[in-house]
Amino acid sequence: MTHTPHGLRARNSRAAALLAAATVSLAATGCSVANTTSGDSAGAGNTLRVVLPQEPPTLEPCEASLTATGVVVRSNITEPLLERNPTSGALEPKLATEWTQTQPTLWTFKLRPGVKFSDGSDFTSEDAVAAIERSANNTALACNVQGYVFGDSGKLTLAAPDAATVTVQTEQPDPLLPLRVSFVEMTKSDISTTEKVREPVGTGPYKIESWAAGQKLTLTSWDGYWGSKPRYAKAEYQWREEGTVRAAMVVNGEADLATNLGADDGAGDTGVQYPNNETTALRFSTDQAPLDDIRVRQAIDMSVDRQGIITSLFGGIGQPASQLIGPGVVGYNESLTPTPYDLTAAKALVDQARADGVKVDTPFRIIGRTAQFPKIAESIELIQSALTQIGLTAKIEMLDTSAQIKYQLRPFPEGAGPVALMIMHGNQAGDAAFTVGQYFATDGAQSSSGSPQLDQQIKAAGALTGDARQQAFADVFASENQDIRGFTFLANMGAVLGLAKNVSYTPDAATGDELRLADVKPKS
Amino acid sequence: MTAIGMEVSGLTVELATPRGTVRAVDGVSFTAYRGRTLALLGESGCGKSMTAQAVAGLLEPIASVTAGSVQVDGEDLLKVSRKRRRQLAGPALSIVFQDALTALNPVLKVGTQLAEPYRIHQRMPARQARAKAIELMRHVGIPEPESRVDAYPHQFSGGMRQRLLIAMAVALSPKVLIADEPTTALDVTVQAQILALLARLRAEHDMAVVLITHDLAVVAEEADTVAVMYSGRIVETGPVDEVFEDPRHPYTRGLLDSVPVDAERGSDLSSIPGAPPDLFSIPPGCPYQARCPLVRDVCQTERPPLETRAGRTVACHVAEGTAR
Amino acid sequence: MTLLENPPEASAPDRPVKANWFRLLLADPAAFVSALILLLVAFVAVFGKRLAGDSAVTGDLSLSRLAPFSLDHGWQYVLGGDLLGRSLLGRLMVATQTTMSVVVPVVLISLVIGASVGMWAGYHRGWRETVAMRIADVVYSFPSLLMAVVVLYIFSPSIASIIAILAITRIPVYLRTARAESAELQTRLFVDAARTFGTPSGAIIRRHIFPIVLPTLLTVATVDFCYVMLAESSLSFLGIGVQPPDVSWGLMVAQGRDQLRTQWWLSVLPGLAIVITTVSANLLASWVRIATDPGQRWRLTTPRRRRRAARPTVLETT
Amino acid sequence: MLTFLRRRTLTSLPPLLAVVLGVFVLARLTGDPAALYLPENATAQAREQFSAAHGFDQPIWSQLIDYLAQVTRLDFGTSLRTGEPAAVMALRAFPATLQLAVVTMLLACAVATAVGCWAALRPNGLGDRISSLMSMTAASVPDFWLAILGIWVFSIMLGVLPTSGVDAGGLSWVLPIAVLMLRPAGVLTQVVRGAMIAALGSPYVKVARSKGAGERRVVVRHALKNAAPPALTVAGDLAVGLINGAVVVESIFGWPGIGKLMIDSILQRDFAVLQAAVAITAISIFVLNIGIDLGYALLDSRVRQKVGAAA
Repeated sequence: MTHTPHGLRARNSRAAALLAAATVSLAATGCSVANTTSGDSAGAGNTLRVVLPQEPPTLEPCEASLTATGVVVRSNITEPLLERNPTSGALEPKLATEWTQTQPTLWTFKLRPGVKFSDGSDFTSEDAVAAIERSANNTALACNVQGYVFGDSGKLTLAAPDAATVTVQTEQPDPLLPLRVSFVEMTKSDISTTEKVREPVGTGPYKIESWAAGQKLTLTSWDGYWGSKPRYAKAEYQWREEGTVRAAMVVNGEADLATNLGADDGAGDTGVQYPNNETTALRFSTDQAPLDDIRVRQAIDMSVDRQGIITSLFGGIGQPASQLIGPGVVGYNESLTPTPYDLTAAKALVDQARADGVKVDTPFRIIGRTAQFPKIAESIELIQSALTQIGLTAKIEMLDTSAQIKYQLRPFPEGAGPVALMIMHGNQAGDAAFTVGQYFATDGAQSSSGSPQLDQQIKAAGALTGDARQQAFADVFASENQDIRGFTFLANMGAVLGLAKNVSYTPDAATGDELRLADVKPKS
Repeated sequence: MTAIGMEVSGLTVELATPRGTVRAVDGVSFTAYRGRTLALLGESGCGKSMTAQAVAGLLEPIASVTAGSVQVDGEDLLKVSRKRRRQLAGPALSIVFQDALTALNPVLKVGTQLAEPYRIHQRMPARQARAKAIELMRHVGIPEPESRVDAYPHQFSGGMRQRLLIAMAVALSPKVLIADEPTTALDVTVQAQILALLARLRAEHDMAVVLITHDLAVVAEEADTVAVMYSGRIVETGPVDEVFEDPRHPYTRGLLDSVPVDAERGSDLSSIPGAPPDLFSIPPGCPYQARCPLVRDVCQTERPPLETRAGRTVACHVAEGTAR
Repeated sequence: MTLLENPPEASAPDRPVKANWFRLLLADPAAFVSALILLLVAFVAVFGKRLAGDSAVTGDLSLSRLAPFSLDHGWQYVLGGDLLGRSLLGRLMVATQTTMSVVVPVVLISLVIGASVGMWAGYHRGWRETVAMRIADVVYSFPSLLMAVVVLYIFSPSIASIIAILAITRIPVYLRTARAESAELQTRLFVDAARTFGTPSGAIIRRHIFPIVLPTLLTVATVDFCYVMLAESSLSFLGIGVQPPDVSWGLMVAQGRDQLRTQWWLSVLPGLAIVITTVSANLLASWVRIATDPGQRWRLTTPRRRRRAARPTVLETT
Repeated sequence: MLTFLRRRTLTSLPPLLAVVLGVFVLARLTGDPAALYLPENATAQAREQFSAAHGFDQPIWSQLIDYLAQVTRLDFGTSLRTGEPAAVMALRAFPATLQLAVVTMLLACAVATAVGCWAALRPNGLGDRISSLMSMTAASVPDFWLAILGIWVFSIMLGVLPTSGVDAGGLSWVLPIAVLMLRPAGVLTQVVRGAMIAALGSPYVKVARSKGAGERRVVVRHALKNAAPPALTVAGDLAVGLINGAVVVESIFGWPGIGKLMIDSILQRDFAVLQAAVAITAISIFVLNIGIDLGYALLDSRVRQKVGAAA
């Protein structure tokens, strides 16, 4: 395979291109381009070219918890007061230098001095208050961050005692408040509170230079950024749906960095594997036969060949999962191990249930979201085929996001029947509270199982801090596996990042949600 | 006055069909004189149209000339190069087809089509060729040619279309004009006009006309010489008066007998009992034997040659001395 | 106008017709091979599931992505294994059935409905024609793939709904063809004659118009055959085609596209199946067109050498 | 002529309206987008709020009336996904697809005419057989498959073409057009071939030959013009079908066109954008159909007469 990176920069207008394409001189043009490009990628000079799976629908900072938006906005265009280190899990200062719980329900944030927005105005506590107000309390705007992080936090009362201080009053004592605030990107106080803003002004190292919708988004670094100047003067984002195409762009020298590749996308030696936040699992509706019997659910759990799926389908990327979060998230239970693959035992369990009068022959559906992760259809197919062998009847149904999400969120469709839903959960926040409340609590928005005892456990754990919190959530995961088995965990997923030879970057668990351009450096 | 226009000799055309090769035209010879009309007469399927197409070089790929020659002006049309053949198409020999509606290109103006011979052969500029086209239209009797030169074929009546087709054929004053059933598709009155036009043009351009028809009346009125074809062969030929007055071949006689005395123009040749032989199973000997009232043993074994005896040219074993 | 005023072969009706057809087929090697391929496809479509056996259904992950053209793992794996370690040959055979059970009904349904409505509309003209054509316009002016996507999101993608939506989007093709021909035919003398005898319009359409329109419709159907297979494949690309555990050629091509560079056989072989089948159908169709047309039939029998020598011209004259 | 255009436009209006209405209703049957646009743990109340804000809680017919009232003011609504006006998004994407489609169809027609004519000169000859086989194969290759293969071969192995995108000048056009034109070129070649065989066999071609016309003149002046109408019909249908191909090609090559916009809008239940995109597509298809009718008239005087008669 030859690598012929060429800096195919656009000079011709579209009309000229049209002409060129339609004429015979085409071949000649092709040769000259191929020949004039040298090994040194012309674009690299001072521009970082990133290719994403999809175009950001908007760059509205309060939507930054949406992957497609956040990956561009977060820490590039706008910045939060503090941010979580995806590796250690610790919160680190960003636009706030320190934060303290001055009272059980009152948090005080000290702002970094000398920070400016890219339009030259100063960043003050007034801006911070407006931004938090907009993301946390403004339900009319229906920001994704509002629902994702502040949905259960109650109303916040904000104040700016002086230009460098912000206080946040919560209704209940909230140990997670700093973590929640780390999701709020800082915007100017005059930002609209009634409409979303497609192109925000932020304090980040880059500002938006141009956005040719559908084609390309260009960010440029600006003088006056409070931190150290990023190594690339410009960043160009493009988007391609097919992983193979994204990989090809890096291999071919048309992009420096490609996110969300699969093992089979052909990144070759430009591919860098990394674990992402996501965990995949089958979630059972536990109220209908045959899934209402825990032995059946356990049997299903045993008939999933996790290692086989990871090796054969995921190309060796990912780890067999024992719980809904990965290591590194507060509450991860080290002692849980993935259920071993054992069809004989599974069949025995099913037979046992059948003997006890459980209607194990009742068909149920395995529902998956098309292209949610690479090889999802094949994975489900493999599981379904194993279930047939242990005497269960499962039908596969692949749905698009909009249709699948109806089964994922309460209230579930009426008359849905027994369903095993393939889910993929990513805990961006780094704390199990954002997982268990959603999925394990009987009233969780995405829960179809649970028990009163488990609810108790979850509630108690949420109020704790430190090691006790870690232990309590770890126990929650153990109890779920032991007593409920509302899930069959598949894998802690991983992904591949395509990285050009002359670029240096170390992906971490948050890379898919937040790609910090400042961390990307040219290789010397 | 009676210079030879075209001399066809031993023309043989074979067809490759699903069931083998058949001879559709078998050793046909005739001579067309300038200023005269030669009629090729026969039932449909007898090979007369095929003969015309072979002579004009317009055979379909299924058919091919396997023997014979077509001499026009000292050149054998069957031997010359394709390029030369094209150069001769028009000035030396041209053809008028039966169905003028399909023979005129529906999407081109008639003026364009009429001008084409001049454009091709004389490389005449468009304007000049157009003037020639108008002149041609007037020549063949189309009223108001200036305004109709830009019309399309479907805007003309059947008779006018046939005139246009003839005009196109005589544009370059060919030495030989083949008219393949030129009036079959027309009303009787229009037929007469077209035949009159042909006769006039023949005289004006001193053309040898080969008229292909199945219409005895047309032959009687228009032709000087007739060649009667049966099953791919000429069975009798001679001046029209002689042949029609005193047919020597039983087939010719059968044809003439089948026409009521007061027959109208256009009556068909269909009242001889029986049908022509299947081309695949032409019996040895005389092809007419199955329908011939005078059939003898020799007819079943020996093919009668086309021979001239006593001033009459007939292909029949029994014809000799059967004068009426 | 027929230049061979009596086509020689037409005058011998006593020859056995069937033998003649078979000879005509033999005379065109390409068509003959095509016919054999289509027979094989039909055979596999009917018996494939049984022949393929277990290896097409239950995978063996240790044989995942097995390379083709080796008999080490039995004949089933001669074309390699898929991601789940199932025999690709077996999968192709099973897929033949699904593919055909989508494509054939789609073509038949749209053919029957489109042709009936089209002939009816063309025969009666007037408002019936206008209404039918405007409805066809509506269906036709919305890109069929997008229509299929919208509809399949409403009714979840099952084989039945895929057949239904693809059939609907293809109806206008037949409707337009049938209408045009029938509108032309209804002015002809023999239809007039039938009408004056008081033959009901349904019978006229059936007896006089249908047989004449049929060859054209069949030609359109062959082309459509290919179109439907590709449309189904495009739907699979978008994730709303045939759903696992069912499998079609289109789905296999779509699912295998990621492996094009590493395990090419996963998508190339089913792709070849589509190409070979449609090319065969087209070749056979063009043979049928020639063989049923007396003016062209000679092409199949004239020796090749002669044909090349012949002047490039003129053929059908009707 | 003007009368013809006016009448044609009038008769085209009801189908156009039906398309827009059909899409409106069908799209809404695919479900309420609230769940897609709100965070996963949004409350039922938040969802109701969202539905009410965008009118999804109303019965379809009342939504439809509101929408039509809006459209008469040339307001096609706002995208749920991007917050931009739907019409702006559709109009921005449309030219990219139009350019792609026009170039593709022109090239496909050129290739089909050349190959089809050439093949028709010697029907069933070796050249005809090869070109038939190739055109049939071309028409039956899945486009997405070819696109990925093309990227692999021409971009990665040979390194002569960019993988995707629009900013490499003329070279960006090569792969998308090659992939997109394969099917139309294949189908059209077959149609041109068939029509040319028929035309070359007709008596007027014999007449032309009898006038001494050379091969070139016979093919170009006499046969081709007669063979054009059926090819034109099929070309029109294929042009409509290009939108299907555009969905796939635009997705793979990152071409910012309307096919991708439509499919994304369906996936995201971004109804306003879908409707705007469908409306502009449907209008362009009707314009195309009228253009084809005019093309007939241009080619064939018999049709021209009818068109003229309508005036």
